[in-house]
Amino acid sequence: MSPTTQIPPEAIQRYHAVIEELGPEVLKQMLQDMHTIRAFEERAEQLYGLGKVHGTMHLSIGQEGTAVGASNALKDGDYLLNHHRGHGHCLAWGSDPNRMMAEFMGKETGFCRGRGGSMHIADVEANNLGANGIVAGGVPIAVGVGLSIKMRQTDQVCMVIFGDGAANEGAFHESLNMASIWKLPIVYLCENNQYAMSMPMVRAFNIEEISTRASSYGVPGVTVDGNDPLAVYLAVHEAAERARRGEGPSLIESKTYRYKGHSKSDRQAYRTREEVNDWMDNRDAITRYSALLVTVGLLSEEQASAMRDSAMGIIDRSVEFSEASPAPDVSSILEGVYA
Amino acid sequence: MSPTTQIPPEAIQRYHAVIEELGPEVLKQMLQDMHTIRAFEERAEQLYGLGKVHGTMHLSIGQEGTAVGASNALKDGDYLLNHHRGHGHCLAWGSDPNRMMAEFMGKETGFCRGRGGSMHIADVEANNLGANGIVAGGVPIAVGVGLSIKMRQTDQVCMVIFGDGAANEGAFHESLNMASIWKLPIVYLCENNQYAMSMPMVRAFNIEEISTRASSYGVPGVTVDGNDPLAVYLAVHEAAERARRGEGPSLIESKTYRYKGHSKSDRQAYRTREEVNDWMDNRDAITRYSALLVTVGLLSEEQASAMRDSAMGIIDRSVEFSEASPAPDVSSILEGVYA
Amino acid sequence: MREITYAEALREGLRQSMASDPRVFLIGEDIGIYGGAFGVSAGLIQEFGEQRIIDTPISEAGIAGACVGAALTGMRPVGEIQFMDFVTLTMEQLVLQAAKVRFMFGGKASVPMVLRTPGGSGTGAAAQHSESLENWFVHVPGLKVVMPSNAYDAKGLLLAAIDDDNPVIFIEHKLLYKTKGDVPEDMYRVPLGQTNIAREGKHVTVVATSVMVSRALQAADELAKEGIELEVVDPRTLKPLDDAPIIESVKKTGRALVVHEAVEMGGFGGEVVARIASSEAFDYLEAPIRRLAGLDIPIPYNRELERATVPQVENIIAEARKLAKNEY
Amino acid sequence: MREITYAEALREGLRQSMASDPRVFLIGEDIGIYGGAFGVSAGLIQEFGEQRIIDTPISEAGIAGACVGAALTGMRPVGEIQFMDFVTLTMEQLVLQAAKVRFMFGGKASVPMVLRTPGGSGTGAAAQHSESLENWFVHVPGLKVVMPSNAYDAKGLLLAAIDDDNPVIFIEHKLLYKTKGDVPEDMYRVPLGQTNIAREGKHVTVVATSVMVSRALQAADELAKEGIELEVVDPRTLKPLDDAPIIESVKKTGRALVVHEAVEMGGFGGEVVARIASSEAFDYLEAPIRRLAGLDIPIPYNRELERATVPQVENIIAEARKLAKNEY
Ligand SMILES: Cc1ncc(C[n+]2csc(CCOP(=O)(O)OP(=O)(O)O)c2C)c(N)n1
Ligand SMILES: Cc1ncc(C[n+]2csc(CCOP(=O)(O)OP(=O)(O)O)c2C)c(N)n1
Ligand SMILES: [Mg+2]
Ligand SMILES: [Mg+2]
Repeated sequence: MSPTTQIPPEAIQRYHAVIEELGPEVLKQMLQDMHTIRAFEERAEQLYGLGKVHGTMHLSIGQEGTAVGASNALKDGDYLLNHHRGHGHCLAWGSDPNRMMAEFMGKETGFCRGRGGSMHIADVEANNLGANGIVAGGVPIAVGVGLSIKMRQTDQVCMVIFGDGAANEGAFHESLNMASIWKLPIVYLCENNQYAMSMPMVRAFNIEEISTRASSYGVPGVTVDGNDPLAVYLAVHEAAERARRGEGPSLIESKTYRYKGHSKSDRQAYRTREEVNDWMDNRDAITRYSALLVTVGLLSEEQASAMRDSAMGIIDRSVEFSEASPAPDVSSILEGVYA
Repeated sequence: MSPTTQIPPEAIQRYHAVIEELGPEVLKQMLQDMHTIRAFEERAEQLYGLGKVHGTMHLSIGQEGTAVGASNALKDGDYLLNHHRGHGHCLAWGSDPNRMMAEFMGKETGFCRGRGGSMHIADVEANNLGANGIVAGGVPIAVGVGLSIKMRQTDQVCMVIFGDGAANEGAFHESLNMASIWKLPIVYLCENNQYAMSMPMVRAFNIEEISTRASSYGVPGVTVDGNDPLAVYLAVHEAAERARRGEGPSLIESKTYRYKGHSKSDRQAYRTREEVNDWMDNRDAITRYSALLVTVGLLSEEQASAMRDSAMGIIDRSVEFSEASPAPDVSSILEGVYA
Repeated sequence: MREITYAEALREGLRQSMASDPRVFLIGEDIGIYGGAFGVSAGLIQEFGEQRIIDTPISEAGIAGACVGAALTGMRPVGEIQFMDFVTLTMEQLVLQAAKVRFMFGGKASVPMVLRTPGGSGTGAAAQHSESLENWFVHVPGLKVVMPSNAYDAKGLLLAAIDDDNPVIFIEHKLLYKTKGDVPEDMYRVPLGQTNIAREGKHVTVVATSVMVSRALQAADELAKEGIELEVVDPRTLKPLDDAPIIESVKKTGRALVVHEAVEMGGFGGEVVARIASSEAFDYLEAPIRRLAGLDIPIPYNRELERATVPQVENIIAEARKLAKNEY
Repeated sequence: MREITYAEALREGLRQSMASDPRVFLIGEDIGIYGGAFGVSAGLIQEFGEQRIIDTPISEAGIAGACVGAALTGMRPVGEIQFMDFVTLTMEQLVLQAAKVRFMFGGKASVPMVLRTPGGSGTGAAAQHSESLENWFVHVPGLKVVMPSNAYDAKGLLLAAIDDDNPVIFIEHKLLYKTKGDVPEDMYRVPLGQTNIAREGKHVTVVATSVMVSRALQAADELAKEGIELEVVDPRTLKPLDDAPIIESVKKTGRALVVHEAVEMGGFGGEVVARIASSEAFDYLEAPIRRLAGLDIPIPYNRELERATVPQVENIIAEARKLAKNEY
């Protein structure tokens, strides 16, 4: 499907207000960021294949719309807690691709000095409190961030991103309940990509929509099209403003899909090629959003495709930066355990 | 309020069917059991005061209706998992008061040879898998019991009883979700006595009724008057039959009230004397149920009050039995750790 | 000097640090109007209000997570887990998050939190309310572990723990809450990582923790009558462990007995024995290094069984005497 | 004899016990069609179906609880926790329920369950996917703890663990899954609680667990060239610990080195050292008892740092040589 995809007029209607609100620069930057995320992930996979990185990685190709829509709905000073499939969230948050790639490649110049790797990238200066290798590991931490915001009386908000699988951990329940009784400024964003590793969401839940769980805590719950960055933006923005007004947390379910395997070694026997293709061909976030911007005349076909190239450029430079960076010195191994 | 309390005719109407179903003997035995539970608890408190038992204890005085209504809704062979405030559940299950009292007094003749005490009374032969000192500790265990029943293809049901406070533990969430997706034969009975130690239910939840949480798992959820043994019976019976039909778990919230402090040492600063008196004077389960049986002519005033005496007798004998029982021999201390 | 109880000393430490630092707050179950299961925070909610004395639902993992998140964002939370047994519900947050975040992030974040919890048996609370799990935490890089054995140390170590920029597991003992000791009124600190020689002696070094320190001191009084002088050593902080004074002591006495309430197998005693056995003190040993600790069974309910499960004064006397008399 | 991998040996053990005992079933995350994160259960769902190979939601406490409840009611569950780090989410069910239920109920119930989980570093999975927490479980009465170091033991110990009427924590190692060994096709057992002398030698006793056994054997090959003979001792079962062969060995060699991957402080090595130091072997010691184990830091992501965090063959060689040459 090409960027000339037809966008139904009512869609354009529906987005009129938000298009006005965000303005051309931001709207275009969002598309650029989606391209950058995809380029980062594709390169990460390639580097892994070349044996230039070890360990594992969780690619978010196909989920770029959620990352970009959500991040743009927040303000400087807000907090982010995310999860193992977090490269996209971090890039959308505005973190330096060079230091991200360097971390992925285990270099001293990486965000975590090469100690954390793909699953633990954090940009603490930017209030990105990090990805997490533990499913739902960041979810109870959000309670503390919310309490801290409340006690410090700032107007910050904490967005915690987790997967569909995480919504079945006990931590999800305890965290949402605590946030609900104390009206904490937290946006719970459940990135439902249909699978938890090999477990289909439909088998792991006896309900249709994860957002219905909001009713257990008396908080708003909505489900949005996670491959539509503007739909995600609107939902997160509303939840964030609600949180800033002191009205408490919200649960947002963002329905999307992961194109690649769960991690490095996944034969994907649990799903069909057709299912994957259907999402790639008919609901790809980048293709659709790009088409929207073209249709509303914010972007020419040429500019649209140029974005892909500049994304590649950004990633090329990040790899050069990383390869030129030193590995951590083994003599520094004991550093950074205690403050 | 005396046993001559007026029972509104519509109530009698409402219960016509169940009164027929259970028949006079069972209906009367239920009242007797409620008296026995209360007598057991009052004596337990007394013995504690006399320094004849150490440790702690959690009294269920005021909650007898739930224990008796629930147990009578199940069949021989069904399983029970309960919690720290469990004396009543165990007696209602039909376990020997002598061996319960002996356990409470730490004697070798107790259900657990004096090793468990008040918080760990179990009657394994009767499929009572025990009280639990950990809030929500038994809730995930129910999943395994349910799976085991399913794999062994019996028509058993597992009833797990826990408090309002337990419904905020992560284990509650994981257990209900697993039971819901596998349609396990489990009755989740939340005995909501309004407080978790000093935490009022209204402050620990941002919802009115705990039973609404059933919707997070796509299972039936109901709230019943926990001081009405017949209402509890009806709800548990329906849930149990549903479970036997292979239709999965249910969540029942039984609203009741604990008259005594949380445990031995509780100044009860978190609630008013008026609140306690209101429940004792106007909603006492024994008084109301006793009045119902008198009103429907199943019991004379005399028989009603005689039950209290025979309950005392049962408990007197259990104390005699326990005091005459030997304490565990210290030389046997290493027994029973490994099978 | 003024005598107050261990619980009062803790309360005074909490009150003083909250009064002097707005970043400090308490969070846990029944710590407000109830005052905490053992009364440690009694009265503090009246003084500091619900915003800083936070009663939680029964959600231990949530409490731990709340501490981690608040600590990461500029606060200094003091969490309470009502009984040490319930830390089993917080291990993911404490061990995989609190302890590792700083290292995983390349040293760019810190988690200045204290988690208070009462351990130990002796109250008839049976197997699920009587555990001593300190060695689990000693095994975790990134955590510090403190176990005060008296009222003075309780206040001083608590204030030092709250000052510390790392996650500190602060383990109190149920049987010590009501014990009294001299406690200064000022905000003094007992630095973390300093072993204390609780009593000097020349025949046997007894390394003891928490409630076992007082039992070891009683044993020392008794044995002194027989002319056997015990040197009682209290690490106070288990991690980091200041082992130099322990090794020095063993070099002096040539005999070592390690005493704790926790189950012997896999316990902290093994660490102490290993530190001694691999140190220069090895050459001074005149007898095998002995451990005296909890039996390898859950804590029984029955009073006599419970007492027989963990070391008592008479057991320490017997063991130390055998060591002193070369009966090993 | 037939050579198969450690993972294949485990799979064969699982298949044979499921085929021969309808009470046995598997429960865990992604163990069905996915075959388990490390492929151990690959193909079993085709053979035994969804009723006996149960894929769960991501609910580790629920998995542990499911095992406890099923074991209490006549089944013999084999649970899998995808990475050992995640046992932090199951400690309440394993430690307060599975381990204690029998004792708390006066010996009237039993919990015949096995919990399989892969521990260890070396795969670049960083701090939250590389832990070695075995000593936590060694410290818990009521549990048994098994750590097979080779394919033969993996199958034999697994079958013995499934036969056992107690909760058994069965700790595999990620780096061993692909290692091969001779494995009989029949349903043989390696009894729990039997230490194995992996190699005889007269100069230094090296007690090693899991992946460290093979590293110790490699070190022994190297040192043999220098005329230093290591006796490599593999406990196989950490709890209950068969310490007699360890003590006998040290009486023979007079020198002991304990090697494990887990963090040294608070680790299993302390237990082994303490058993030796308090035994009759004490009088035969010609050198301090040494431990060689993981650094007191979380496992780093970077490959070189990760490698430097835990003992490697060259480290074992260096330590053993120093011991043999009385350089301690
Ligand atoms: C507590 C815990 N359990 C299991 C795992 C292994 N694991 C890593 S990601 C994953 C699937 C997570 O699914 P989901 O939450 O939907 O996120 P997604 O991977 O789909 O983005 C699993 C099982 C883990 N890291 N932590
Ligand atoms: C995991 C855990 N947390 C805390 C406690 C301490 N505790 C015992 S009972 C209790 C209150 C339980 O409230 P609820 O579940 O409503 O039962 P109730 O006591 O009201 O019958 C608490 C906090 C515990 N035993 N276990
Ligand atoms: Mg998912
Ligand atoms: Mg309650």
